[in-house]
Amino acid sequence: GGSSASNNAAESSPAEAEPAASTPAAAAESAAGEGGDTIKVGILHSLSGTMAISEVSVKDATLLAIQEINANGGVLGKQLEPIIEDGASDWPTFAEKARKLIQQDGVAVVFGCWTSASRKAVLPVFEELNGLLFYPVQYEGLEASPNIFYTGAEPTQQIIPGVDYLVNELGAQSIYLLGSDYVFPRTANLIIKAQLEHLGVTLAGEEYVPLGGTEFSTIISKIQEAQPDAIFNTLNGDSNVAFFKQFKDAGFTAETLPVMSVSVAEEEVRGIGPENIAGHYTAWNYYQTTDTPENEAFVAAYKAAYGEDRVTSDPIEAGYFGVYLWKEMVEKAGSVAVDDVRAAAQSGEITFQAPEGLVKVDPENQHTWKIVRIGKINESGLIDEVWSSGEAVRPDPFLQNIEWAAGLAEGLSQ
Amino acid sequence: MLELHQVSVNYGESPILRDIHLQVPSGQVVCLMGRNGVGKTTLMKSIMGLLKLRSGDIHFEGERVTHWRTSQRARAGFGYVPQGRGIFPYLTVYENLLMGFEAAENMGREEREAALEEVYSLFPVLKEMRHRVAGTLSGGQQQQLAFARVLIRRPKLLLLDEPTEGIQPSIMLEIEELILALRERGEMSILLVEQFLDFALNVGSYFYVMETGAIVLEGDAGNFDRAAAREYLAV
Amino acid sequence: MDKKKLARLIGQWGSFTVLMLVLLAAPLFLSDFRLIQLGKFLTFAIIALGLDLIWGYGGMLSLGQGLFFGLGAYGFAMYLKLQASGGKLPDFMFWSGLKELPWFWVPFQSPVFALAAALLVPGLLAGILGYFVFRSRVKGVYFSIITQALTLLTSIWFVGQQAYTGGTNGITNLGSAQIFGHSLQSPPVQRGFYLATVVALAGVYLLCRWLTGARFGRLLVALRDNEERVRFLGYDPVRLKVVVFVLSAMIAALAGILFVPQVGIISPSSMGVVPSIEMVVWVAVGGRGTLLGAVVGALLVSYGRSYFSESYPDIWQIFLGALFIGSVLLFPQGIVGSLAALPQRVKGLLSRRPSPAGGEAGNEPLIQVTATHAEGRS
Amino acid sequence: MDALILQAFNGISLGSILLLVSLGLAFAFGLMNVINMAHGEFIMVGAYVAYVFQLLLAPAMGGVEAGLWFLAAIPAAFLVAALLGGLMETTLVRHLYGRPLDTLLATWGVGLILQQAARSIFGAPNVNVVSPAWLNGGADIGAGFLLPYKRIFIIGLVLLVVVAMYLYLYRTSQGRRLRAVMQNREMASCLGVRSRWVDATTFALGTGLAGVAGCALTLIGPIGPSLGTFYIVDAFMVVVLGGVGSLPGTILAATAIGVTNTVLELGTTATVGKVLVLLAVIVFLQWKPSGLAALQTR
Amino acid sequence: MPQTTNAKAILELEEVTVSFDGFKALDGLNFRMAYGELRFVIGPNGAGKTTLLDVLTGKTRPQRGTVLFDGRVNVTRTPEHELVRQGIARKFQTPTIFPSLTVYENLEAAAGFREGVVGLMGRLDPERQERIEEVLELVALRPRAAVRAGVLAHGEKQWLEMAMLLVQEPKLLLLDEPVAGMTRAERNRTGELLQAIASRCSVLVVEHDMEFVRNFASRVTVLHLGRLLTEGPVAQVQADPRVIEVYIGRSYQAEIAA
Ligand SMILES: Nc1ncnc2c1ncn2[C@@H]1O[C@H](COP(=O)(O)OP(=O)(O)OP(=O)(O)O)[C@@H](O)[C@H]1O
Ligand SMILES: Nc1ncnc2c1ncn2[C@@H]1O[C@H](COP(=O)(O)OP(=O)(O)OP(=O)(O)O)[C@@H](O)[C@H]1O
Ligand SMILES: NC(N)=O
Ligand SMILES: [Mg+2]
Ligand SMILES: [Mg+2]
Repeated sequence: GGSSASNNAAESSPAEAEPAASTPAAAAESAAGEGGDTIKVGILHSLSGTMAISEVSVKDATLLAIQEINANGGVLGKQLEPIIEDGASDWPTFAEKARKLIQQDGVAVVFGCWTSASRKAVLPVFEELNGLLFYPVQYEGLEASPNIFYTGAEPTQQIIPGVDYLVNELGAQSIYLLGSDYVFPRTANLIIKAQLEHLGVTLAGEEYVPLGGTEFSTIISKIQEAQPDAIFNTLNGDSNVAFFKQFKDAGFTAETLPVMSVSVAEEEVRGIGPENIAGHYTAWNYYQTTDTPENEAFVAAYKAAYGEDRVTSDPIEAGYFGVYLWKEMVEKAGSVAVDDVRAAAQSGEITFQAPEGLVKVDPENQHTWKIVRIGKINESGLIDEVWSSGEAVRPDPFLQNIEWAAGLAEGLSQ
Repeated sequence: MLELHQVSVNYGESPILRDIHLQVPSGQVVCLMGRNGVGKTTLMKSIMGLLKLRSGDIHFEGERVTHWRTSQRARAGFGYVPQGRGIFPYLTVYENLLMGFEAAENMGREEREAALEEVYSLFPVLKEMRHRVAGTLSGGQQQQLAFARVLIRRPKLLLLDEPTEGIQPSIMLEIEELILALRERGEMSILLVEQFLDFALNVGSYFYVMETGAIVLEGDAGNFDRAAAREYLAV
Repeated sequence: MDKKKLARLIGQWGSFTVLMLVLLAAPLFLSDFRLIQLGKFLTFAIIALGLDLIWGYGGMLSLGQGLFFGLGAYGFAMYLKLQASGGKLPDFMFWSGLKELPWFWVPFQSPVFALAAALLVPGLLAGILGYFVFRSRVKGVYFSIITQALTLLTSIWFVGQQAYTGGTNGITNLGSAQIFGHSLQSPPVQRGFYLATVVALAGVYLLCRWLTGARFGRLLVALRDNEERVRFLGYDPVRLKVVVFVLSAMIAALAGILFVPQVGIISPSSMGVVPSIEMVVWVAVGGRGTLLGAVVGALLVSYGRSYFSESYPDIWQIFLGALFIGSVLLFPQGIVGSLAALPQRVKGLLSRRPSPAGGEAGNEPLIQVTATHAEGRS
Repeated sequence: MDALILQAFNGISLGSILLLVSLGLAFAFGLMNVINMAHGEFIMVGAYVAYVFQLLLAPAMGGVEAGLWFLAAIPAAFLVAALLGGLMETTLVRHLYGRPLDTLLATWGVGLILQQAARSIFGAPNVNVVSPAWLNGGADIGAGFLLPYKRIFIIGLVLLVVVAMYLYLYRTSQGRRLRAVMQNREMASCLGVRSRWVDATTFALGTGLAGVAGCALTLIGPIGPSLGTFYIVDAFMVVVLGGVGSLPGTILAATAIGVTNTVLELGTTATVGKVLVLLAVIVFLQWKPSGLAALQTR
Repeated sequence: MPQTTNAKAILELEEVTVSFDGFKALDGLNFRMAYGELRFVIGPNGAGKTTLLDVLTGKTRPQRGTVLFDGRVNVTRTPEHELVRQGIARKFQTPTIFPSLTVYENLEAAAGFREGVVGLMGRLDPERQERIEEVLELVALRPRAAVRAGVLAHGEKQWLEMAMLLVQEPKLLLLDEPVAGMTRAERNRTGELLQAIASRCSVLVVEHDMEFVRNFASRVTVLHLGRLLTEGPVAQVQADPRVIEVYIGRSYQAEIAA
């Protein structure tokens, strides 16, 4: 797929012709665009520290896409040369490495970051140096940087439908919010609370656990006292493992108290143990089980590259197709220069037949149009789709088209 | 019993002991004297294996022990009361004493109990305080403990570095008597560092005087030049 | 005679002078990225100097330097953030649901206030904590753990107060702040901060050198050796310790102030437990009690870290770990400490130096794990 | 009432977990003056031992559910971690006695290496250890409250370990020897103790205990390369609050922190609870500057 | 506050009791010492001598009793370092010095004890420097002045510690077994030194060496079980049968008689 933008290089011009924001970036672009027969691309994920458990696989997926592209002739006839840097689960390190990739290595684009905190840390660097970041993970929205393409979901494509599902399909009248103590869960919950109010659903409680926290006995007691109908879970990372193990031990099942998670994908399920989480729900845009020919090929390729026992997941998939989206843009622009690439995206014609289905880059906010899928975790550790939006949902990171969020979005956005 | 040949020891670059020849014949009490800082303690530590020799050899019962580890020497029969006591402050007095049996693998239970009673009678305060944590004892009590702990296993060679320091006169007398008795029985060889000349002359059978890392005077009870010794010991 | 004096002077000041000259000239030959990176490492070197003062000389192992560094950085970042927001509410306050600027943020609109607060708040905190801690004779590891607990507590607290502190994200996106009419990120401003850092490093180094060279410094060492004896010589150890603790805290805060504009972000992860331990590692690698060692250690470890992670992004931690182990085994007194002792050691080796055989090692327990063990029996 | 019992149980349970992760550290730290920054990584090693046992031995031992492999994994985790610890002692720590800070540095390095090694061997993502079927569920105390068997199991395991440790330290000659070496290594060897051997075994015991902790923690927590980092700071807090080198103090401190944390968290939030506990530790150390049960000599 | 019946007492203890977990190291001790006195305290191991010094320096706070120094300082209520500034200096039983500093620096540290942090940034005033030189001479450590104190031999450390106190010119000098580990010649020198010092300040010496005590003491206090057993001139004390029984030992007494 993805032929719509191929070889449409007519309007492209050399990077130097554009009034670039700063000289180093221009130098970088010239290095990347003209120097040699390769194009340098950066990969920036946590390969060490607590976030490595999630991010290493996304790096793998990104590399897979790069290899595929190279095997098929590269981009603009040039091979992609990946430069990998470790953000080490530390936000200032992310910022420094981003700077290094752009200024020192002169990469044309960076694929990377997982946590919103790391994205917020690198954002000013990308804007200052006019770099380009492809961000592959769902997040809390309220952001649209001209230097970032968001290939994961924003709230209307994941969180809001997730809450809707709990209320409409499972009939939850009282919902407990549980999250890690950082920006994504806190902001997501602000949105959810407005939504609950709109839906007339009771907020049974709201709890945050320090990132990496592994002790849930007291919180589970509190949940027990609150007696909610469902839990909306924005925990991230290792805490999920501890929570689901201890949740089950306290006697809860998916039947008595379902949990909707937005940061638990196939890989996390394996760490938690399917026996501990089967029956609970997730909201994503992609599952390994998603039934498309592209996905079949992708899963096969991923397993062939990294081992039969590996699983794919939404962020892995987003990390994968992000490279292809960029390729589409570059080929449409006929240049890897950031401004050209952005201009290509603004054409509104950038699409790619991704494993999750056709994704399209929104020309206004540089997020992707995505199908929303609610899934139910099964005994084998995979996730079965139980509900789907059917067609791709238009990204709306500032919740502008959602009535009940009007006051909220005003306050939240600038 | 114990022989040192041309033993030299350095601390860092500074030589502390130079070409020491010294013998402790079986069953004898040999006294080592010398002013502060001449290297007596250093010599004791070297014999015990706590310091490596720069050169020279140490023989014990005819065997070359120069490269033996400290614990090996202890097991071979070396017993050491260091200057500054070296008790285990958080063990009880009783446990400290039991540590004395470490090197005495072949002592039977009864034998051990008898030995315990023996030191208790020598140092009654230890019996009284046997359940106290040793670090809370007074200075002299700790010194008694260190002494008792070594005696208890009846070492073949006893190295005493100023064992009477801080001990009350009456107990010093008992220690003196004990050393004399041991000498009488001839079953233990003793190398004693002692500042009390009278005490040393009383119990010793052979004498060495050190001066800045070297032996400068020696002799047995008969031919030892006491006047010269006093000279060396004066500042 | 004169020659000797000159040689001594070179020995004492030579490496420092050379280092300073190289650092001042760095903008001429380093790329923009490397220069900013070096600037960051130099702020680390400043922290290391303060830590060396309190730990290498005074024997108090503070695991709270990250906290003081962080507070300094936050203080200045608050000013920059307000600047960058151009009169509007800072972005993170918006998305945390705040409607107006919290009262304690208001005075940070003034750069003078912000700088003063960034220096004084950490100093004050160290003073209060130090007073109580030292007064109740908390020592050794207990001191280390208390400072660590305070660090942990503050970083958790900062994460939890997202509306006021930016939460885990910290304070970032300072790009549009203006310094003397130039954008924060413009090369002249960045260069200015770099040079300011070099100057600050030199200043702190000279200050520490002066302090440790004076009798005050020797009293610090005396405190490390035997605090009881110091007390029974008629000094009030509490006062002496508080003074160095406050000083080292303010040095760390100064480093924080210089860190923020160059790196462009401060977050709780930079002021937590792990960075505080890494600060100790810098000093240990370079050599405790040798001020130059602190600087060298901070630079070397930071460069090692950066080099390894650039060269082997997947497994660089193995190399970094090996670096620590290697430096401990090869340079028991730290790199600078061991190099300084090298001539002597070579001489010693030539004369077949014996070494103490037993486990009894140096008589300076840096952490007096059981303070009572070491204590003299009165 | 039931809620109260549950909360008390939660406190004790958290205390037992804290105790489990800090016992090994207390060993190395309190007895040997060695600050083992790699302690958390030895916990991780224990957890991965359980994982490997599940992968390789569970089929042969009546299947994953039967959990026999898990019972076997506990001593195995002890042995593996102890062996690794012994190796580390003889090759590295040995050269650093009396230089506690250097041990900090070196063991910090070892920790980094172990973490990365785990990532390279087992992959970066978390792995799962399925708990034995007989540890699922819990004792019903009415009103829908359950005391999870896994937590009861951990409490029992901790009790067992503590008793064993006590007996070893205070009732065997090996234990006395160990304490003697730690208090005065030179003198102990003068009395004939082979202090090298004692050092190696002591250190190995400490890391072995960390291994046991890791194995037990697979029941309730994540298993990944950075597992150790979650527990290390808490473990230090416990050891120091208890008074370095004091077994009863460590027990008391772990329980106190566990119960306090649970109570405070119930009234506030997890974050505030944690902050308050840390504050309490700081204030407490003001009052008792050498921990809860500091050893007294003069 | 105890009534100061004798204005000339530099030290006055009344009913001082110190107990450790019920064990009474000092048990209602009454003790007085006059200005300019060179007082010896003897007694069996564990009698409470070191504990007495601990009380006088504020290291141990008694459960009961009052301690008055110089007719005005309430010792039990004064911080340790303040007591030193008031003029009580103490030598510990095991030599306590700063091993990382040189001998000279040790003395310098001792000499600056009245200065604040700011003062410590400057040089030591010449007067005190002179005093250090004087004391170095006195204790014969002059050739060792630049040596790291950690490498000194035991006896040298003893001397160094004493020197550190001397540069402080205290009013009351407390010495715990100062001649332990010294040769007789050195003991005599120390004794003479003490007598010389006693002209300028009061000295309280704890010692076990009876020969040393006989040679240099005039008035001797004997402690036993934390109480005052007897007090008086040397000859009288060492003839006291109780002292012989608990402390000196019979045969020794016989030896002396012979
Ligand atoms: N650790 C050390 N490093 C360097 N030199 C040392 C060390 N220990 C002792 N010395 C030096 O070695 C010399 C001999 O010391 P040693 O302790 O053996 O003397 P000594 O004869 O036992 O004296 P004393 O009668 O005072 O106990 C002294 O000059 C001392 O300065
Ligand atoms: N912290 C403590 N805990 C328990 N007992 C103690 C403590 N400190 C001292 N003691 C006891 O108090 C008694 C008096 O001790 P002190 O050190 O004052 O004796 P001393 O007269 O100095 O003896 P020595 O002549 O042996 O130095 C001793 O029996 C000692 O064991
Ligand atoms: N965007 C997230 N999951 O932090
Ligand atoms: Mg000696
Ligand atoms: Mg005493």
